[in-house]
Amino acid sequence: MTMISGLMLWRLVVTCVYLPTELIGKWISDMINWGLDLLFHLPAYTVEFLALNSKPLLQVLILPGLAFVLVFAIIAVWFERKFLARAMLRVGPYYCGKKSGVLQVFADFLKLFMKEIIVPEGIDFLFFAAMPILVSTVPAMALILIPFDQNWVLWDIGSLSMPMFFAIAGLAPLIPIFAGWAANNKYTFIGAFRVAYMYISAEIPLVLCGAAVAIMAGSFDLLKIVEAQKSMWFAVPQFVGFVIFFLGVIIEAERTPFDIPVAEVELVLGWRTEYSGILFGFTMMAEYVLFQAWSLLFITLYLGGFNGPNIFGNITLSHIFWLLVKFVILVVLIILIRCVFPRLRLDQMLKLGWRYMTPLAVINLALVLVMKLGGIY
Amino acid sequence: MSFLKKLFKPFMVVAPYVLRNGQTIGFPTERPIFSERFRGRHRLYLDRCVSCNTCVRLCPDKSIELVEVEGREGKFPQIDYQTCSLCGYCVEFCPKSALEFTDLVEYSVTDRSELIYSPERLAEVPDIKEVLPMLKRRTERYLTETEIKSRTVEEL
Amino acid sequence: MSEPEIKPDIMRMSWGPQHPMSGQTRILLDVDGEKVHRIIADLGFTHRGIEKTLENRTFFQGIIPIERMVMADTANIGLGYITAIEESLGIEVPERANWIRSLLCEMGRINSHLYAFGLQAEATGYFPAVFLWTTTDRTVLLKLFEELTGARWSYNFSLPGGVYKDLPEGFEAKVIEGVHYLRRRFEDYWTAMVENAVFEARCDNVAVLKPEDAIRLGATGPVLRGSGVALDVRKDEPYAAYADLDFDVITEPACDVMARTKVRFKEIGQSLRIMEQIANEVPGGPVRTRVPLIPRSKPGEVLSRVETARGEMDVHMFTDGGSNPYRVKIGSPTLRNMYVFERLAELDEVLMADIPVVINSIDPWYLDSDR
Amino acid sequence: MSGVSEADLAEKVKAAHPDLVESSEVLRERRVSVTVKRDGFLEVAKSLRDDFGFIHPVCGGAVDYPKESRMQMIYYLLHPGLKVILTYRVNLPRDDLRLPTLTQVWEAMSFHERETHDMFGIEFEGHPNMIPLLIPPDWRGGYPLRKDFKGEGVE
Repeated sequence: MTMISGLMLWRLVVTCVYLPTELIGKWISDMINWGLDLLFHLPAYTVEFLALNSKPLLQVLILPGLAFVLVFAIIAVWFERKFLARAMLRVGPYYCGKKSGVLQVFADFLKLFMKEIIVPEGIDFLFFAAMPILVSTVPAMALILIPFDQNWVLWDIGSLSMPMFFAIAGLAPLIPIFAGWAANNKYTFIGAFRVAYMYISAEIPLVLCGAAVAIMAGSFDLLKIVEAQKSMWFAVPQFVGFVIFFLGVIIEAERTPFDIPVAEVELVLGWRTEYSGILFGFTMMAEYVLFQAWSLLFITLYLGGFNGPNIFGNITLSHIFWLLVKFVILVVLIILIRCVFPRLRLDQMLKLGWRYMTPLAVINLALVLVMKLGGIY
Repeated sequence: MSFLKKLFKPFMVVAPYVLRNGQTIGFPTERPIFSERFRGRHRLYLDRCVSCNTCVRLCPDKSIELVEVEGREGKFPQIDYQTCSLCGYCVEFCPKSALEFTDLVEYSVTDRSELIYSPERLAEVPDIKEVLPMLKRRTERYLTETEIKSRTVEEL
Repeated sequence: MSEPEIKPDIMRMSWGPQHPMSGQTRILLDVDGEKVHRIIADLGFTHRGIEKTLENRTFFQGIIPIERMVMADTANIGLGYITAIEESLGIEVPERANWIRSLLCEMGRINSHLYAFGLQAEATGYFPAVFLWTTTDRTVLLKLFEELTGARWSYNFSLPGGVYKDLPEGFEAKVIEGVHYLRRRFEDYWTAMVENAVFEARCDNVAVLKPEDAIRLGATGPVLRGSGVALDVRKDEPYAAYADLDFDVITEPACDVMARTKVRFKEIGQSLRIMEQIANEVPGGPVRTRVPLIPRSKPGEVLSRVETARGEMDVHMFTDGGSNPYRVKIGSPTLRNMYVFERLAELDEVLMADIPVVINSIDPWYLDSDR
Repeated sequence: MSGVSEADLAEKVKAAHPDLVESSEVLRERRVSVTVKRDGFLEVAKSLRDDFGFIHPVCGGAVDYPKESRMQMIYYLLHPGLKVILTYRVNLPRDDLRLPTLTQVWEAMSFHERETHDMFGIEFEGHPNMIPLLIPPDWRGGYPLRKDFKGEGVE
């Protein structure tokens, strides 16, 4: 103990004993008053709160927000297992949930929840555990930019919406790289570098095609892009861009012809090898969130977003309906591709990315410029 | 353009497979019909066996042993299913054909010593309903034009 | 295992026994980035000392351990030992038994090749369609095995002196129906696998093994025939009923992984042709000659060769007059192919993502190489 | 393949190295057996490969004769053209089991030699990579396939 003089001792006693009691007393009384007041006015508060911002609350919780992401992840996992099972001439999850296996996904999540999280030695646990949570939430942020209807955009930042989407979705690949590095294991290390190779070669063609669509629509705002496609979807004039973006979606979502970072055959599970328990559950969910974000962008850019005949009377409802229909068809098609094609090698995928997709994206951009200046479209 | 053909042709061939229903059997509730030569668990006829020791000498895995049975004189084979590989020598070359195969395969146990079947246990074979209580149907597999179908033969 | 030393700035990856791709063995890869410099196969995880057990088993009892060496096609493996016993003891085999043995061998070959396709599809990236088609289509063959022999996998149906029992009545019609069904199925396999752009990209000119290298390194079976060398024991030294069955030996000039897959495809076509011939023209007559259950042998030695699905298996049996063989030397096809696999890293540039595809083009069965 | 070619093949091998080759006879159709003394082992092997065309190595193994206190090492070679298997043997006294390695002649024999070294204890001089093949690395026991093996390595 270092030497303390008498005066400091006295001052210490005063600060430690007298002041807190006086402060704490005032603080507790305020708490009590606030609680009583709230309790008394609670019904009025909630009603007023709900009335004021019911729509954003609905958006955040239900449609482009939390429920949409979770429900899609759950249904997609179940659907993919049943769908692939049929391609493999078998039945798929059968016993949970009366022969349809619907509860299988909940059973899996519960099992993962119960499982012990095995942490390898000599790693920084906080960094290691943060990655799976980040990898499943960051792509979900990109969803809020997708327009579901004229005024149904959660984060309406006008002409900044497409670049912001690319920024957030571009951030998503960084996290597996950190996760691979954090797990201190040879397989994850190589898996992490494969993620890096793959995403760089896939991002550039995507951004170029996005720019081409923006030029044709006249603005970077996703809402205006969708309105520009009222008469004709952009997939028709920009077919080259359409094909490249479709391949881009499969690459970004790490679906089968390109799920090279998580190649179970060689790398055990790529960057996800060292995760177990609920952390592994998050990485499993992350795969579907990224897939959802990119395919929704693909629909807004090329397949005319929420345009569609007004069949429900209420225009918003039918717009949302059309967007979800296109989304389901696209998801089924991409899952079907998983039944048919094996996995490409990394160098073949890079060759595809750099030698074919990037030049074609530039050509597509040139074509669009020619169309735009020539006034054809 | 052959590259594009190689992309779309497998797609068109494999994609319709998704519309078929599965060709697997739901095990505990369904059970296939086995052929009559099927090699399942043995059945011992105590009165036929003359304890001539042929099966003990012939068994490649040395899993048969002659054991006393109270109430009868002479020794009778006791089969240890931990090492028996169901090769069928004891059934084929028994001079009195006292051993034969049944079509019971579900004899997994939790405690290994239960796998050593005494002659009495070999003599009586439990009915399939006791072994598999959840069994509902016996199915038979047959080939159609493009897939293997299963047809319910016997509703239990 | 004292492993060979590692060169600087090269990472040694170990695809141990607990790796989704490696089966029951450990493969050490010296990897620089994605390029593989050196492959070291560390076998012996499933060594059960079969050659030692055979020395204290009688001739009849020895068939069971040998048939467990390769579970995929037990008929071919068991036949190697049985023909050796028959030759050394001078046992005559009736004509009909020979034909039934050939039928079993060919059904085992198709079963084993189907198993190889399943693993090959799984190795090129989880390719659910073909991987589980093979499992479903194998039930046709397993049903035929079960009807003929009573067991689905490890049926020891042939014995010194012939075969257990005769064909059940109506069996030939079932065989022909199975052959037609499998032929239709293989059109789908061909388009789904060989004519699949991504599968072709993964398999074309990968791990090329030139014919003179294949012979020099002692490759065998589809690996050798995939490099254009027509060596097939069924044609060179006909055993069972292969002398009077007409089929042709398949070779592919391309020498790469795709060629080996095509060789297996066409060999299945030939096996189906053989099965049809046997089902139509199997001669009548007895099925087994009386043989003492524990025969005594004459001093001497016999070397018998058999063409299994993975290659040529040689059984060299020395007998000293006792009821047990004195020494049985088994030349296993997988051990020879595993050496070729080790040298492939130097013969042709192999990437790390190719290793699973190359291993499965060689179709190893580690219980066979470890004996 | 007419039987004649095997007989004259055996004769030619005997004629080529009269002093080194102890015996070379035809066991059966397509089976030629050549037994060689230890010192001429490598030289005859090279000539078998180069001028007699046995370029396809099949496998290699040993047989233990404790009563005659000798061990016989056998290499199996296939002639791709004549489709004849030649068993190339050498007898070794049981107390001094040394043999020049044949990986210089047929590279594929390296696995078989490693296995024979594990099982019988024959020393192959000059083998590039002599580490145990089938035996676990921490094996302390004797050589399993020898006739006088009593299971020492197994606790």
